[in-house]
Amino acid sequence: MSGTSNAQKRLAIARRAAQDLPEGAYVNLGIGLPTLVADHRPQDREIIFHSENGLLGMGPAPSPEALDPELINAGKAPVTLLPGAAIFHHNDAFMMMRGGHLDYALLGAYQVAANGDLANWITDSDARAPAVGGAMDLAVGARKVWALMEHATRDGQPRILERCTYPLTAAGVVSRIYTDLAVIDVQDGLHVRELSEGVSFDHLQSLTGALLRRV
Amino acid sequence: MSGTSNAQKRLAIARRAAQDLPEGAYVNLGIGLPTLVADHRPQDREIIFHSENGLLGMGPAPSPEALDPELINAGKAPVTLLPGAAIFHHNDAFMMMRGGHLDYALLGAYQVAANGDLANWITDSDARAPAVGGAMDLAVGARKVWALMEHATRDGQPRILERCTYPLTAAGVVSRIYTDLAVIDVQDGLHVRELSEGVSFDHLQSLTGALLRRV
Amino acid sequence: MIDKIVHSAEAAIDGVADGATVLVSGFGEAGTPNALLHALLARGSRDLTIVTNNAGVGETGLAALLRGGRVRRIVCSFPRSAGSVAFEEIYASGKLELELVPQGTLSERIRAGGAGIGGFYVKTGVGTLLAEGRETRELDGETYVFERPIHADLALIKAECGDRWGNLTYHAAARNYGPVMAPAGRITAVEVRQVVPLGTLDPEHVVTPGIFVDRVWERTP
Amino acid sequence: MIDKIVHSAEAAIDGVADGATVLVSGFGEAGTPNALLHALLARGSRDLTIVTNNAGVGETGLAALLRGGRVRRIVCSFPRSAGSVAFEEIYASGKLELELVPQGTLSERIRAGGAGIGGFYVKTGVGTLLAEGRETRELDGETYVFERPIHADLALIKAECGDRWGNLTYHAAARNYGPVMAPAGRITAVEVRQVVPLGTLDPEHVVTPGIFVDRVWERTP
Repeated sequence: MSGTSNAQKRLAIARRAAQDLPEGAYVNLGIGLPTLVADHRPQDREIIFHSENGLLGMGPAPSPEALDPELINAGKAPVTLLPGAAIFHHNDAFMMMRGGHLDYALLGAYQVAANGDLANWITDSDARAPAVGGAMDLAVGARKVWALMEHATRDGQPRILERCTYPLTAAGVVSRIYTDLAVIDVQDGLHVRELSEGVSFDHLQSLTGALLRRV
Repeated sequence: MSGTSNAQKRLAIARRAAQDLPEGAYVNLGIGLPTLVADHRPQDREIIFHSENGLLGMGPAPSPEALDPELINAGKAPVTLLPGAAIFHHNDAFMMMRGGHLDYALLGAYQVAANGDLANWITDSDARAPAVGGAMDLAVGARKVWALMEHATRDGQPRILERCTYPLTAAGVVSRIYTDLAVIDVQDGLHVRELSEGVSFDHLQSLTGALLRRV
Repeated sequence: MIDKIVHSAEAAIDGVADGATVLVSGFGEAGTPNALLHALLARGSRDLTIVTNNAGVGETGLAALLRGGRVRRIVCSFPRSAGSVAFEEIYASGKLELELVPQGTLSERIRAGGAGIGGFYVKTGVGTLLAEGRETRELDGETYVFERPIHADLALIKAECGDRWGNLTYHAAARNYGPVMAPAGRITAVEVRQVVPLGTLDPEHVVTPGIFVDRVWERTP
Repeated sequence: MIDKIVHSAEAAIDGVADGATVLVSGFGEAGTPNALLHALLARGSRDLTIVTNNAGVGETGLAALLRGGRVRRIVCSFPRSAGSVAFEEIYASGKLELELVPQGTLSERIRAGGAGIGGFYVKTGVGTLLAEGRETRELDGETYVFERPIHADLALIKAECGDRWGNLTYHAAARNYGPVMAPAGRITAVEVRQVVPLGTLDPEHVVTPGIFVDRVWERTP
């Protein structure tokens, strides 16, 4: 699988998830894949993007001349502010999460389980220093958590499982999964809401480590 | 005792306490008698007055034309702001107290005990609805609590006692008492720091319900 | 298009049920959303729990709601103050339940409600009547009392300027509880002096970000 | 006259003892007080506990302090990030103790330190490695984990403007931890882009009131 096609896959996932965000939603985009969603905001809707470092109402990436090194998102990439934006301190940013004020957290994931368990902060094979950031706060605090991920590992192993094998970020929080192959609702099991073009249900099941149901 | 002389007494207490506030002190003035301290700020020192409703750097009462009904102190009286003032919300105002950031709370008192116990929110003879406000937060939070009070009740009963008979606001918090008759340090008992003009130690002791010591 | 602007006080409080818990901003008469309180009275809401600093002055706002017999319970720090005649009479008649809370603890409990804090420990009130029978705990050699968050169905707030995303600024000491209560209401309704176009408020100067606000109504003078 | 302005980075951090706990503001490279961190390095301070969001980038600021072997322990939410080479190498060598804390919990623990909160309960981390063996409690049918405040000897902060009373404003996302950490340091030292005369900052727009600030230093470019 080429690097390009991998980037295209990720872009397609972001674009697909962006379409399901409703008008007026307050949305946090996790670092990595979900960040791409900001560039695919549906033009017919106002959606307010939140950043854990104290921003609401983030716009697209700045032009080079408008770049402000102190105006960055959670991934430390430069951003802009839309009219109506607000700046606040870190504690208020996390109060928005923990207090249940965010409608959606779109998070990358290593693994998601059929019961909604999320593993996205550490693997079992990484000897390096750990980092957790805001992953746990978001997973627990947002009203809805969507996982955006590639359906399988690069060597074809499932990442959607009966039980996560990596340490959890939070238990039972994911309500929907967007992958390059499908959109899957997580509620009392896995319900396939949509298959990507050219993907069969049986093929999807073969790359999934838990029982899938048709909607 | 006439109303006027009572008002004069209270003014004298406020003026005396004001003289002991050091340069740079952050000071909360409780409602009632302590409020008068604001008008007697020593001219050679900058002292920053805090109000529980979200102000730091209060100045004197406004001229009639400068009056803003939404710029008031804890006693709901109109105030002004000095250059360098700051406005913040209620929770930050109380974080300043509870977090130990205020140098002084100058509080009115019904009773103070020789061990520093403070009673200033409710008496034992008041059938009306109670009110506590910020009294307990201030008493517990400020680094130093000074009680400003008339030395005895109107019928000559002591208000400085071995033990408070009224319900406590906080235990063991008062470090100094300013009355119309004396200035008394509270630390392992009561130590008379200063007698008002014309007041003898024996007279003071006769109006005090706990043992006084000479410094 | 997101539009949190509503065009009447009635619309601002629409949907509040009898028995609701209602946060009311204000300290003294600064920052008190009297027009929204009057709308609550006009709506006929009853059996309310009101969480607020003072219990009303004169016969308007909260005092009118109390007089109307609409309040079952009040959670308050300084209910009796200059002009609180309505409260005092109704309290004396035994028709009103009062939970008296130290002011900083009241504010912190409201904040905890909006911030997803399950409970917290403070020293305020330890050894007093207000902590009698309450759960305490020794932490680093000092005694603390356990406090729980306050959640509300509705928060009523007065602010200075608001935009259609719900961003708010305040004026002077009218700020007080507004920014603390806005996050703690399931519905947060605000009466503002002025609705301003989106983008008018400097992002650096927004005090309450719109995420905490549901409805903004420009008070008719 | 109150004057919190100091004229060198050395003066800003004067008095910090070896073994101190130091809060360091910043998220990524926005709001990171690198000049003050370099002063700490120059001073020779060692055996430090650093509480901060990221563990330094490249070889400047916190990374330089880490390279210098001055840090015994780091309390951090996202230590490993792009460019955190110094941290990763020193951590791998076993010479650095790491306490990993979810970001919102880190921020809330620092706030609790400055706000006189003895401890609090959050849901974040429940059922994960980071809550293993920790005290938990059921509240309203949900499981919470008990968290303690963080107090510090020194808070190092970067801000935009400051005056001689210590009032501060910030710029954009460089605000982050500054207003949270300022109240939690026994000494709070700030590097600002610009010192402004008292009265320049609008009281409505002050973000960190001067009561939380001890020393203000205008960074030399």
